[in-house]
Amino acid sequence: MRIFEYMGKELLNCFGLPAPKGKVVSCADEAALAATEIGPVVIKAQILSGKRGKSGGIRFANTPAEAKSIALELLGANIQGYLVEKLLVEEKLAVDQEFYLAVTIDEGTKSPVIIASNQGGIDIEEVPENQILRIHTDAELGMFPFIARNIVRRLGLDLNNQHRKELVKAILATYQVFQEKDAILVEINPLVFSGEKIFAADAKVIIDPDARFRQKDIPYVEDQTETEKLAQNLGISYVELKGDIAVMANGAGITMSILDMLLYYGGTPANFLDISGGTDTETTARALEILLAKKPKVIFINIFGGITRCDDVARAYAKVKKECSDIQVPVVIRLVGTNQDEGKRILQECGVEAYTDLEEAAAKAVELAAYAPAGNFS
Amino acid sequence: MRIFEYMGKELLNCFGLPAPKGKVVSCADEAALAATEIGPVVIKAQILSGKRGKSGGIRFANTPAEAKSIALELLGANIQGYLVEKLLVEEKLAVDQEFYLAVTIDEGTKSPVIIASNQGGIDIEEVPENQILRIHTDAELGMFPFIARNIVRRLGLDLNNQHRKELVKAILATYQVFQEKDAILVEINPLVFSGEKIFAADAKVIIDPDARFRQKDIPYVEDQTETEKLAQNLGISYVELKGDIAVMANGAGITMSILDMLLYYGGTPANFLDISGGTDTETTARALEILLAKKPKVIFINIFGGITRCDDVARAYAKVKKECSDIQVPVVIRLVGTNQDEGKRILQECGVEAYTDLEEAAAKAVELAAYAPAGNFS
Amino acid sequence: MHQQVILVKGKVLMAIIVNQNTKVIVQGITGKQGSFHTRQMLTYGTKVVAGVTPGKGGITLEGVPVYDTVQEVLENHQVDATVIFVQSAIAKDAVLEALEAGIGIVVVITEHIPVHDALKFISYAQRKRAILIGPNTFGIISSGKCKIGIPPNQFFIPGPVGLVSRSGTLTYEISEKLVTAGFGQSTAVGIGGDCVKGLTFTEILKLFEADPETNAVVLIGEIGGNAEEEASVYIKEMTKPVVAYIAGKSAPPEKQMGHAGAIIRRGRGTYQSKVKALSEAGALVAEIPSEVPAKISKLLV
Amino acid sequence: MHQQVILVKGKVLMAIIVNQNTKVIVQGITGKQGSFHTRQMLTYGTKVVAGVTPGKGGITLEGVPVYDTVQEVLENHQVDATVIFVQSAIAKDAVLEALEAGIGIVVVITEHIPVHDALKFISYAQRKRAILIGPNTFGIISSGKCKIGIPPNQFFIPGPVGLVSRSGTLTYEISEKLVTAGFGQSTAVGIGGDCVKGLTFTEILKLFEADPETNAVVLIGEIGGNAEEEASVYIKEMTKPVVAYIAGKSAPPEKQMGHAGAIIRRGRGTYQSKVKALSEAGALVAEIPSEVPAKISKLLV
Repeated sequence: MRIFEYMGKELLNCFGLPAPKGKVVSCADEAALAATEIGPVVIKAQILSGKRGKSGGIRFANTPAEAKSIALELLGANIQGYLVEKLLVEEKLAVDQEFYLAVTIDEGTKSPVIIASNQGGIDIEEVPENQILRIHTDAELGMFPFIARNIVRRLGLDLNNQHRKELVKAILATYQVFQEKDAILVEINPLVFSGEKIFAADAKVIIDPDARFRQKDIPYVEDQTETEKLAQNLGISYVELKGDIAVMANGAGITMSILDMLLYYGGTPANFLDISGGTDTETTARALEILLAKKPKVIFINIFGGITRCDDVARAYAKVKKECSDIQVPVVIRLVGTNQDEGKRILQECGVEAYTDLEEAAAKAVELAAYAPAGNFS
Repeated sequence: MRIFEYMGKELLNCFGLPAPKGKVVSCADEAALAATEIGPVVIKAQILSGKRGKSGGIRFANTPAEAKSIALELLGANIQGYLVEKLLVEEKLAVDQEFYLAVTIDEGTKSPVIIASNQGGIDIEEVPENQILRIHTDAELGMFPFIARNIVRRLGLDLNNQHRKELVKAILATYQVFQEKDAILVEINPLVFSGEKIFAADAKVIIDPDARFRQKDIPYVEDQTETEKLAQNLGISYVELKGDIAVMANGAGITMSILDMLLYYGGTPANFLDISGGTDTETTARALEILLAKKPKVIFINIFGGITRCDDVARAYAKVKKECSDIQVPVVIRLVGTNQDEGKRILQECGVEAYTDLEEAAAKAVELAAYAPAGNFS
Repeated sequence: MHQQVILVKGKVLMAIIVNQNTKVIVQGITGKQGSFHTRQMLTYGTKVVAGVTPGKGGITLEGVPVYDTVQEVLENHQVDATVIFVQSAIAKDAVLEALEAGIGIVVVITEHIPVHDALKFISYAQRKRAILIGPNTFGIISSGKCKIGIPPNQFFIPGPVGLVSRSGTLTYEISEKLVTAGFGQSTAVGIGGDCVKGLTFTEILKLFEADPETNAVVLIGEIGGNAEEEASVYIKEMTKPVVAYIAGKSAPPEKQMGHAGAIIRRGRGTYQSKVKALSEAGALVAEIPSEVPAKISKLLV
Repeated sequence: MHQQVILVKGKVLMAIIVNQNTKVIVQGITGKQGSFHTRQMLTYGTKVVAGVTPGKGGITLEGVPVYDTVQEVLENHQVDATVIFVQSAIAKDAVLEALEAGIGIVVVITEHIPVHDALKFISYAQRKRAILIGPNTFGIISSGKCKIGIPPNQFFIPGPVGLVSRSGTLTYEISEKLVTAGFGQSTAVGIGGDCVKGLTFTEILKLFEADPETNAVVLIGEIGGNAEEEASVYIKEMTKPVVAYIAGKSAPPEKQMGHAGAIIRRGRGTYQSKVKALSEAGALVAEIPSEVPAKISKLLV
């Protein structure tokens, strides 16, 4: 779960790494007031996307009047698909030096990794390999000041002691947010020296969604469409795509594979929907309604029964068919595994003949979509 | 640093193990008020000593009037050498079952150890070996619920699930106080079931004095005489004893050894004073004044110079001798090591001939004490 | 790594990690998943000797005695492996309980375990020199000998193909196609779907390379992470053929991990990168699942 | 444990833990204690190759180059051991820095280190298979070869007596008496005065037992703790004679640890318990320090 820049900065500040003086505002008058208090400011749209600068989401104002007019422009605007609801109005710092600093997880070494570079402020992917440090920590032992001192030294900079101490402090704070807040990424770009002090000029923090149960003080930040939210509430995974064949399957890997297969046969998937998180009849029926609401040309259902029972899914289909009085969209269903015979019988009663072979079913779905009337597809 | 029972209970409560309902009071009217609110109560003198029960420090009151009269009796009383300044007025629980639970450090295994017994409420040293559990934890890995569950199982009790969960919770809380608060001992005796709930009916918590710099929220609790405090402020170790030869030396081991030697030769030490924590002339002079103030029959100083310099100590003696116009008590000094010749020269100017052999000096101090006029010894 | 050699009536039998003598316990046996799959494992022939659910000790489930703690199980049974079905918030406690008690094989089925918890118990497993499979895995199944986990029983029959995968249902799908085409599996292992895992592709491939019952290996991967690229380094050295299938060719680029993730991966993680690495290492890459048995057939028949 | 065998010009030289070739660094070299004792160690002949004080890197102290980090030292010098003089609050960081960098011998002079910190770095040292001496120790001195720590130089000359102790000044006192009586020391080790320590009496005794340069051992203990009683178990097995002295016969009973401490110690820890255990194990127990050289004299002359 990605959180807003200002929230990430608050967390970092709790552990000793300050952000520039600033205020979060949600109306233009507040922005003007903040600029009155602070002086020349940078105004940053609080949206869950990087590269705001290139899309006009980061602006500078020298006077309260300027701040107000920029705020009026930004608030309510849509930047990179996100509605701007809040702005961070921050002191425009005199920047002496910029760094890149991040802590994340290296799946190769199965350990936390600190990434640092003295080439801050630019896209880190454009920084040459030899100017990027990667320091791994022991997952059990954690972080210590000596590790931060080693990083500072290896950054190879000619710093005075005060600056070194500030940088050590910043690294420790960043790691602590990572560790204490169950983050999977804490990224500060740039981390800046302004005079003798260090500041997090930006903050990208992603919290492990699986750890939210114990990070209740971090507010829930939404980054989903209405349909994705609906699916999440049902305990199932749903991602919207741009094609015309709606897909429902159980298991993330097989669902991904089905999307690939549809493309392989010349079709286009309308979504990714993995129902393995909730496989009873009721949940499956609700999931099916989500697909129907999107008005696809074809619905393709693949159930490989394990703990998911084929008859439950078949009953869900029967139920939705009855409730909607009829399902207009053609449905291709493939059932294998636990209670597959009972499932197929129920489907036959609804007039649907279930497939056994996955590729055959996928090819059929693509064929049906190709011949479906265009109007059905929203 | 031992803290008061009520402070230990507050810490335990923070981590999820409650104490019986209670109030800390420092006057009799407050005690009566607490009893009015709570009902029948137990009134416990808050002093830094165990075995309060046997010395009348734990009393029961059924009415506010009783509580008041007991409080009047206890407040200001001296129990086992401690002045009673505060009372803990606590609900008198209906006790269904009692346990002993402690977490401390096992120096043999170099790890934390949890000690538990289902024979609670009595002196644990009197409980048979085979009814005491000792479970060690990994110092790096720490505590986990499964360890607590193992302890509960091995206590071998026929408990219902609710009681087991309560006991697991109590063990986890006790360990957390030990871990998070830099305790060297957290001891609950008894830990009691009252109905479905568990309570810490007593709490003995000792905080590592070396960790006080990072446990600033735990109040400093004093357990020293005025002189011991004075010595502590000088950074030196001082313990009062009952004999008549005042001792100053550098190093805890050698100082202990000198006490033994004085006894060996028939003398009695008046104190333990280890100046190795602060060995400059000024501190040493102040330490010498502490000894003089106690009016011993003889002062015995042993300096084995290393980082402690013999000349510094000699100068301290010269300084005090001058300031006090004269030192009446005979002084036996033995100097060896760093700058010993300069030290001896300074002492000679003060009319003191320093010894080189420790045993010879110790024997001399005992001899002088035996022939000193009795009046000198307070 | 661990290669078990077992003598049964004078005959050497091999399998990777588990075999017909492996004694298994189920942590979280009384939950919905735990009890369902205990029944399935027993049906498959797995020697499930006990279960653990704190507070439920004393009962019997599917004929299997249930205990409150792992320690208590070990006082009463010989145990080689444990399978974890407990809910995600308490999974770390359960895994550490098993490791601390000295169990050498820990299979973590539970999904949605906080990754910081997984980092710690994986590190502790390494310290204890234990095999940890998962988390978020379907488990391990040595066909006809032992199943520890959740794969449906009917698609795993003895045969010459080793199978290693990041994904459950996709593995069953491919396994079924293999069985239909006449190829059983020696052992199938799920390394887990989370970003950090205990055993990796490479470690499993090494075991298959050394296993006399395995003649070819199927590797089922997904986009994201480095696992397939890292495995390719070892595949180059293997004498046994590898057929790979990678899911996610059409998936939109992952938004989440952004720059830092990219820095760690250095261009790896995409479908193209994985297929390139595997192909260059000599693996045959299937475009759709049904190509897998076809390629195996060419190699083994 | 660690027995170092070193070949110098074809001749085998032995010593316990350290010897004339041991290369030492000083962490906290620029502090009052660090700089004073660096000078003393250099005077004694110890090969002090570098020092570490964060923020002071680049300067030279007593001819010894100072660095900001241990890692940087290791890039420029060969290092066998480190001695820690940093203040107590940051001692854990310094010790872990040394251990993590792979230094095999860590001598922790610093006193007043929080015991929870000591527990953790001692455990980590065990994991890294490093020797940790202390904390709150005077260090280790192999007479005439190498001194790592703070004992005064003049009382340690080569000889047949191994010395192991919990206390600094008391050791110097006894060492001086031994030297006066004509007995030098092979090696003297302070195990540290705190309740948890890295190396224990027993581990040091084992090294002395195996050391051809040591003919007898002096053990200097104190009341409190179990260390002397535990050592007695091993002393029984030793072929070399042990003379012991225990300080604190007249000390008032310790108030602090109370019941739980008593439970851990089970009646051990008193002067009487220690003397009894040592005597029964065959050690000769001196009543006052001056009896130590007398007893050694009887044994060795």
